[in-house]
Amino acid sequence: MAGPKTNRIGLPVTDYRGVSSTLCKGCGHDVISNTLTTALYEMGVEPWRVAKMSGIGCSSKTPAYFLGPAWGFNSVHGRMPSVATGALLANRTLIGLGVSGDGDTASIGIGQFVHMVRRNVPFLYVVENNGVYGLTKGQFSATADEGSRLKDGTVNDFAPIDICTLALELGATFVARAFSADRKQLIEILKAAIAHEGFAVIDVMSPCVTFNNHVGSTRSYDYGRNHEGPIHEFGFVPAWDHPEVGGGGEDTFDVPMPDGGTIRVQRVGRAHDPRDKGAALRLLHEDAESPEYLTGVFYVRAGKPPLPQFLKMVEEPLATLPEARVRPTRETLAEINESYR
Amino acid sequence: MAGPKTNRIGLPVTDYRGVSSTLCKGCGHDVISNTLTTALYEMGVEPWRVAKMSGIGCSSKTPAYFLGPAWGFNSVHGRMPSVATGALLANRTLIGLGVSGDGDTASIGIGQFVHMVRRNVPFLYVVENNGVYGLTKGQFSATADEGSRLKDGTVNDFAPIDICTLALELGATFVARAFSADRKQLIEILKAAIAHEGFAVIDVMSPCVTFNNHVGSTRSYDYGRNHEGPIHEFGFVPAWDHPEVGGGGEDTFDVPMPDGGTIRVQRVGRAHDPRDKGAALRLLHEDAESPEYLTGVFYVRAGKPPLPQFLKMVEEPLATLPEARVRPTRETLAEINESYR
Amino acid sequence: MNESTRAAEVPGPVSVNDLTLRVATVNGSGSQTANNTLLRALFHMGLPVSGKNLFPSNIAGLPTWFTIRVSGDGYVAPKRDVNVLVCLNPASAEDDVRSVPPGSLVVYEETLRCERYRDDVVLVAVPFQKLVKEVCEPVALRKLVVNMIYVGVLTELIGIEVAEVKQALDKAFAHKPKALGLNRDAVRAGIEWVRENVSRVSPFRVERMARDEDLILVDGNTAAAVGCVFAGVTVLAWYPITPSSSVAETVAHLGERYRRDPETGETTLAVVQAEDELAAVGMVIGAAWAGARSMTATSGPGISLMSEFVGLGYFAEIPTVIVNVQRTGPSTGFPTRTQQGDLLSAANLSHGDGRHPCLYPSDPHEAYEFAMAAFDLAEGLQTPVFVLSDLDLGMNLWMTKPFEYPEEPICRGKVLDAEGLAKMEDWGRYKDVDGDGVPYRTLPGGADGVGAYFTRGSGHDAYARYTEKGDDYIATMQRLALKLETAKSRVPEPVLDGPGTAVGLLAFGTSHHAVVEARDHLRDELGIETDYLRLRAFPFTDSVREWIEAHERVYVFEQNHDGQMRRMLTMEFPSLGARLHSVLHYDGLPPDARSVWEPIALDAVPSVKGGA
Amino acid sequence: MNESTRAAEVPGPVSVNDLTLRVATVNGSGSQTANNTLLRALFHMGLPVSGKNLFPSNIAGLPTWFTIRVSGDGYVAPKRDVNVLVCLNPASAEDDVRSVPPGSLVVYEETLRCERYRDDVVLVAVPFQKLVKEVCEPVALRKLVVNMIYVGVLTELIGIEVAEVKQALDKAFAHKPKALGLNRDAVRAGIEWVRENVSRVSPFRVERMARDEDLILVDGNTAAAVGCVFAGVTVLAWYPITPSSSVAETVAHLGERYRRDPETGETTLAVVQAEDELAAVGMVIGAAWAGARSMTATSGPGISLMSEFVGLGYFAEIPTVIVNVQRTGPSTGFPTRTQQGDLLSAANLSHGDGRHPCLYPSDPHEAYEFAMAAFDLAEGLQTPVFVLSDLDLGMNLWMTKPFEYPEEPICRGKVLDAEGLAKMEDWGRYKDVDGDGVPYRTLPGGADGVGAYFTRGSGHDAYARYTEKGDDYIATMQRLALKLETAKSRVPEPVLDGPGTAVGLLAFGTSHHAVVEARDHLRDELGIETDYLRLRAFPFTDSVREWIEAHERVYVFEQNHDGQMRRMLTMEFPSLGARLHSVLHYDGLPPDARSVWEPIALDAVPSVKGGA
Ligand SMILES: Cc1ncc(C[n+]2csc(CCOP(=O)(O)OP(=O)(O)O)c2C)c(N)n1
Ligand SMILES: Cc1ncc(C[n+]2csc(CCOP(=O)(O)OP(=O)(O)O)c2C)c(N)n1
Ligand code: SF4
Ligand code: SF4
Ligand SMILES: [Mg+2]
Ligand SMILES: [Mg+2]
Repeated sequence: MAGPKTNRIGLPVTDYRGVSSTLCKGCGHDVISNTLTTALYEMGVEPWRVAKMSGIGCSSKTPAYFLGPAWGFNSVHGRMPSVATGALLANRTLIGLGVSGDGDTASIGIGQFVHMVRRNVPFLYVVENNGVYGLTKGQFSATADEGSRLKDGTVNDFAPIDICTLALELGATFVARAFSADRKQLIEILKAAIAHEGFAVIDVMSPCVTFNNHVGSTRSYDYGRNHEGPIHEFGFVPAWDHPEVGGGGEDTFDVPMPDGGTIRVQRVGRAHDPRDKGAALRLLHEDAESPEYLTGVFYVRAGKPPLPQFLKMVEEPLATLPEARVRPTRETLAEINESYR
Repeated sequence: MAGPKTNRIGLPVTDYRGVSSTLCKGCGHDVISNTLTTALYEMGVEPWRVAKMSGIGCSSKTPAYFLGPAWGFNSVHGRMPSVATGALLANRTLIGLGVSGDGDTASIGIGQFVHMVRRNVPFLYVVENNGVYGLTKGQFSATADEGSRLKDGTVNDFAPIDICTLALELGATFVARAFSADRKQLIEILKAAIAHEGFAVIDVMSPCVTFNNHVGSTRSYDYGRNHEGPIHEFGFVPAWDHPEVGGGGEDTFDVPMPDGGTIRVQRVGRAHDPRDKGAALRLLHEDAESPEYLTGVFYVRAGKPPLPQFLKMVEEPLATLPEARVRPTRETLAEINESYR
Repeated sequence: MNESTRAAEVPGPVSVNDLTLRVATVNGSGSQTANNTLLRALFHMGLPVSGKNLFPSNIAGLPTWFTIRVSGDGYVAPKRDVNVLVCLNPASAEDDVRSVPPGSLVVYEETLRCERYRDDVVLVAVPFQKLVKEVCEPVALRKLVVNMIYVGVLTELIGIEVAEVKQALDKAFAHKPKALGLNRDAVRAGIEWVRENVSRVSPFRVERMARDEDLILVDGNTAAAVGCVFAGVTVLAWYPITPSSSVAETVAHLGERYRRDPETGETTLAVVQAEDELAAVGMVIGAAWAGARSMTATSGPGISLMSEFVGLGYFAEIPTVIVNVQRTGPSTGFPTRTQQGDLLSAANLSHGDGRHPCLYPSDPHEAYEFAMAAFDLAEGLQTPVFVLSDLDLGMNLWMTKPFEYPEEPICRGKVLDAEGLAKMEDWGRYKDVDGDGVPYRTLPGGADGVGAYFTRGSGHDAYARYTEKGDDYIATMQRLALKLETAKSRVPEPVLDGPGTAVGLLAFGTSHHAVVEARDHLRDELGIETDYLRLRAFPFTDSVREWIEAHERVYVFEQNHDGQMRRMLTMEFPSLGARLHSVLHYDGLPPDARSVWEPIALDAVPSVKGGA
Repeated sequence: MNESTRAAEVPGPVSVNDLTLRVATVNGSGSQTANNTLLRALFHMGLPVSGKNLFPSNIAGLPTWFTIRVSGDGYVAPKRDVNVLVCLNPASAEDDVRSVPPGSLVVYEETLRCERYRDDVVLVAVPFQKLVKEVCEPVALRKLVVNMIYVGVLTELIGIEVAEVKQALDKAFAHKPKALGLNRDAVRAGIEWVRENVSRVSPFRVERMARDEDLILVDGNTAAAVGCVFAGVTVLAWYPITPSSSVAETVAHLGERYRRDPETGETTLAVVQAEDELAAVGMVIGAAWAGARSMTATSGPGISLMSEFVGLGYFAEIPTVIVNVQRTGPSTGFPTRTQQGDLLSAANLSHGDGRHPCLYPSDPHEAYEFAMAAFDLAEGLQTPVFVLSDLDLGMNLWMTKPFEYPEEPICRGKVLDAEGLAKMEDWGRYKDVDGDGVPYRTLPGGADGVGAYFTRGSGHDAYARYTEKGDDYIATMQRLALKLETAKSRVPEPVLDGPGTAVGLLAFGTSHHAVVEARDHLRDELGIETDYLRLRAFPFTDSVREWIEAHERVYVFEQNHDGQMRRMLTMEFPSLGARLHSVLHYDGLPPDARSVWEPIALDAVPSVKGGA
């Protein structure tokens, strides 16, 4: 009798699921959790190597809803970046994966976000962006579009913070945007981000069905469907599928990833080349003026050393180094004492 | 016998000075204090209408060193923006002027800075940027250039936060950069900023002679002198000098300011037009790649309503409204009670 | 009795005006309007009622319970035992049904088949889903409207006056005539279904009572918000956090309504939703410095984040009001459960020396009064003041006296205008002129060019000049301590009873309500007489000390694990520490009387026994 | 006696090995090396010395004083009266000169003309500026080198051994031969100038003493840093703040030297300068969660900002070490002055219930030991632990026992690897297996796919599952409280003396040193015998309670206004509150013995009088 279907490291998809969600039915965040499950399963990520981090919010609850056998840390509001930075320093062999909300990232958390980007912490940072604080019942967050409306008619007067532009400006080397309802694209983006080394951010429009899915919202499913503008069509070809250069044919171009995988972009429509930062910035600045909601991988660049490499840390986890490697010798102490005599 | 020389509101320059500085001799910050004294004097700003705000740091001490008869608030580290926002709401007739450091603004304070920009608080925000924490003895701040060196040889590994780019991205309507040793330009920029309505930020390279003025530093006087690249030559013509359009002749163009004054740009060299945001962003992005240190007014735009206007607040200071305007009537309370019966 | 109703041997006769009714639903299902309709109808029958909403920290889909207590004796603390249960949530139905005592009335959606679980209760199986189809055509609305059917069912079963239900509905749907119609129909359907299908009389019923007092039904957050608006708050900055958000939202809402000039559209109340609590408190500190009456509202994690700024407010002497609607901590804790857990943090907030006045309202009327008083207190003392409410007070509906219009004008404290300043000789921002520790301040922007000073959280002398001198520092610290002494004569006095016996009970805030009932129980059932002091503020007044001194044994009843109020009392009255004994309740739910009387009764105190 | 020296009637004979020497200069003038040379030379003469640097909160240009006390009796607390003064700062010269008692020795730059101010002291006018020109050609260096001239002058005047001065110089300039030469010349010039110009013998002199003990001279921040590095810290995140920065900087520095493999260039110590204290503590919490031995160092304002995260650490049970080098608060306060002012804040940090272990080192040796012990304690208890040092301990140089190499291996506490986990039945992250409240944890990333769990600051049960159940919460809170009980057997015991008399003195940290001297004074001069308990940790051990119980009157001496330690003791031992009396010192300077004995002597305690 055949066992359950497994992935390349021999695990069934159930190992990539979590406890059942307590979010509202139809919440965009649940779609993202499911997509993460699929992407992690298909990429054959070892669950027990993953540190799932989050802040506080509906979005921040979701790490409990996928990848059960991983290590989870639902920390405090807006401060996931620092906690994640510390965790990845303690054990650089961990695969850092964070889920945050737009309030958690762009309102209370923007300071830590900025500095995490600067430090190039090796981390996949997913923003589940619904333009509101879901968990506290629907107030505007700092990513809410100017002029968008709450259910009760309240209009947002302030310009939104654009997570992607900001990340690009600050030197992030993987910057993407997606729409939770476009699962197909999101899976490919997630896979590419998983293959990336260093900091990767994906800003995902993730409608809040309870507080921000009405007419007048710019984060509703309808708005997303009507305004999504993919900047390219692409797929991720993982390393073990042995992507050859040009393997996608003449109508594609390839962006190789450090893990051996490849982002393969179709030469149709805009066909944005994600290696071109200038073009990415131009796209984003145009986007800011237009109602179109651009999705895709704006920018990817390999080779920038992530934080542990910057600090020239040993390869092994600091967390479990034996005493001999962390406590200097008796002679060293004698030398130190001597210097104060 | 002639009295002392006075400005257009009849005050001597001594009214624009503060207590004597306790900063190191030669500190760039002192130059800025003096320049502020001059600019405020020449603009005829009423000292007692000014709220001088700051955080903590050598730079943040400086509000005590100019404009003695103004109201000062040296608050806590990195949080000047929130304190200033509150003060300007309490009394919108105050003229908000803040001095902060690069650590105060870009390290601990970047979150509040970002949100202050978004809210368009009517405030002139001067960053005295020396790339280090002066007051705590010279550690790198978040604006230190990648690869720059401390005196002891420590190299900065992280990309700097560019205050101007960030402010522009976030919708600031007055964005400028200066070099404290170039007093002439700084005065003009300060005057224009004072004339601006809404949030204005000036990022001023202000060398720390004690900790960051050595060879290898990118914030030293020498570095500044060798790398300064003004993006235009300009002057500010105040309203009471009745600037006529084209009054500067054919070799200039004018940018009118809401108070009736005018920024007059010479058509020489780069002659950047500060009304062109796209050009400003391009300049800044180019700058990021080049060692040149661009100075001048990158962007100015009038007409965006500052926060009190956004909130449709009464014109008078909330701080001193009489009871009748802030306590609803007995009838109103009865009505409220009735609604809970 | 028809098929829908099964009854076991139901003990005892019909009980009137003493019942606890619980509705078990799913959150996000819109049952709140139905529950409030019930509560309001009962309230308008002159019955003492209290309503407690127990909801999870999520938005929709998890079990929620709404519990109404009707107590002819006037008790408003919850009771552990429920006697009327409405089961609509399949997820919790079995547990819910198993939890009630024998003889209870259990109303349930028939498909839940609750008859499987109990045969010692009165079971009423109602075809809610069927009924709602009949009265509500729009399928999308049925989820909401079904709730009104149980309102109808209960109305008929336990004897709620239909006219009062109608009036409550009219109020709830005043501006939504279509919804009103639908909901009325649903109620009627519930009533009729009972009339047609249930013959048995419910063992628990209600009857109109005559109420002398003029009362309103309101939650504590709304009450505090009204207090703030009538205190003349001019700047509010806040960051959303359960259970405090509705304080700020209501202030903002009232501001739109009553503080915005209908003609010019201009407001005298600036409201900013800040990016976090550090910014929120920074804004109100800045605003207060510039002369606004400013406030913020938050809960536990927010209090922690406000710590640095509150120290600045203390040391630089900036008045502001912080409403802390406490929830179960530490850390994120239980965001939707109640606690009196930030007593120590609030009073001692920030590094270094310093203590902050705190007010402890125990019902909405006091939430209103204390919120208002907090502004005068803060400006009078020139220091941050906390109003410590909690989730139970803040988010539940309470019967309370109507808000009274303030008889005193707003008091801004020692604020000097140009004229006042001219009269002062040798004014110094931080000079103690009156011997009460409170200096005179000027407000930034005075247009006359005088009275400016420099504010800082670092060392400053009486003239607000920078200093690093030890003597200046000592003088400042002593003056600040003197202000706390001064505060004792300005904060609300405790409400006390006794000394009459050797045993005292001390409580505050929402812990009060369980104590009221517990004292009656101790006296009536156990023969234990107790005195009672209800604390209303920190710093503690001399009357608190004297009252404790007059008792051999004082039980401090509070809602936290650490006995924080007992600790605070011990710190302030070190020689009385031995008399103070903690009685604690800290499971996150509002305490019942038993939590109070049981430990006291169990505590074998000889003097009490002798007195019994 | 030549012109340079004027003497009044100098009372008394020459005093040996009992003097307080103060150098008044300008900060940023580079006098620190000179001062340390003096201190080190005196130290190497076997003399008990202490050095206190009093500096302003700015970088250069303001008055600074360095004070060395030499005490043949071994006292290291400062003394109020200075008897040897060096005046180099025009801004403070007059005040400085006027402040010394008659008979003092005053050395000054001749152009300051200090002879104008006093005629009852021994005045030595030195042409420092002239002399420096002669020995130091490079004009730019003169500002620095001039300081070594007073070293020479004092050496000759009070009898410091030249060989020891030379050795101290050699050490200071070991890697700067050119500077060494210049400075040597300057010292020699000072010595020679005295020989040629001053005939009068100084009224205060020093002579070599035999020291039994092997001592080192080091500041507390360095000592704490060494302790952290030998504790095996693996992640340090910090944000600069006076006076704590040098803890982190020294850890980083030692890390570069001793924890980076010279061959591979790889380090086992990750150091991040965070963007603020919120981020710093967040990083160390994250690191500790993932299994690092992590730490941060900060001071007052930083403690306030760490509040929310420390609550998370407490509730989610994450071990980390926070070194708090206290400075004068509240708010920004006096950043360059000392205080024991964060006792309450640290122990009670964060909203909600919860208390945190705190260690109180009183000298560098203990700073080293406690910093090291803090890691084992934190990991042993799985909770954040504070090391409460202060500016006086942290930034001044102290004679102390050399650091002892830890005899015990690093103890990571209850950490399970795959094997350990396999042995545990039914493991739960938050299950109390051993009855001590401390559960077993696994470390993220275990490569075997077992032992993963979900950490959160919201409600969780014994298996780390999300919960909103009251019972789960109560169980957790009680277990956390039990951990604090467990901590009592793991923290350093107090050092105590007595019970012998009815009067006890209780102190901790740097307050200790003044008490040592005060007790001798009370006994020898006033006939008052006192017992003494030096507290070393919170939670307080039973021995503290017993010792207090054995005394009628206990003076708690501490450096803050509010009597925070007395308050903490009162909270923990409510029945003993009446015995505790505050003796306070809080002007920002390290306390002297008089601050202790004077109030006690003035306090007319009958029992004490009787015993005298
Ligand atoms: C310090 C602090 N402040 C406020 C809160 C309350 N709070 C919880 S979640 C949240 C906002 C969440 O918004 P977002 O990050 O956008 O997540 P969403 O719920 O929309 O997915 C807030 C304000 C908190 N938990 N902690
Ligand atoms: C909360 C807090 N953390 C740390 C400090 C210590 N501190 C004072 S000033 C300063 C940095 C100042 O740097 P910057 O803003 O660049 O000003 P500069 O001194 O360079 O002008 C720091 C870290 C503090 N005062 N408060
Ligand atoms: S409230 Fe909004 S964000 Fe939260 S779970 Fe519901 S739909 Fe999702
Ligand atoms: S340390 Fe640097 S920034 Fe501070 S006053 Fe001196 S020169 Fe200026
Ligand atoms: Mg959101
Ligand atoms: Mg700086």
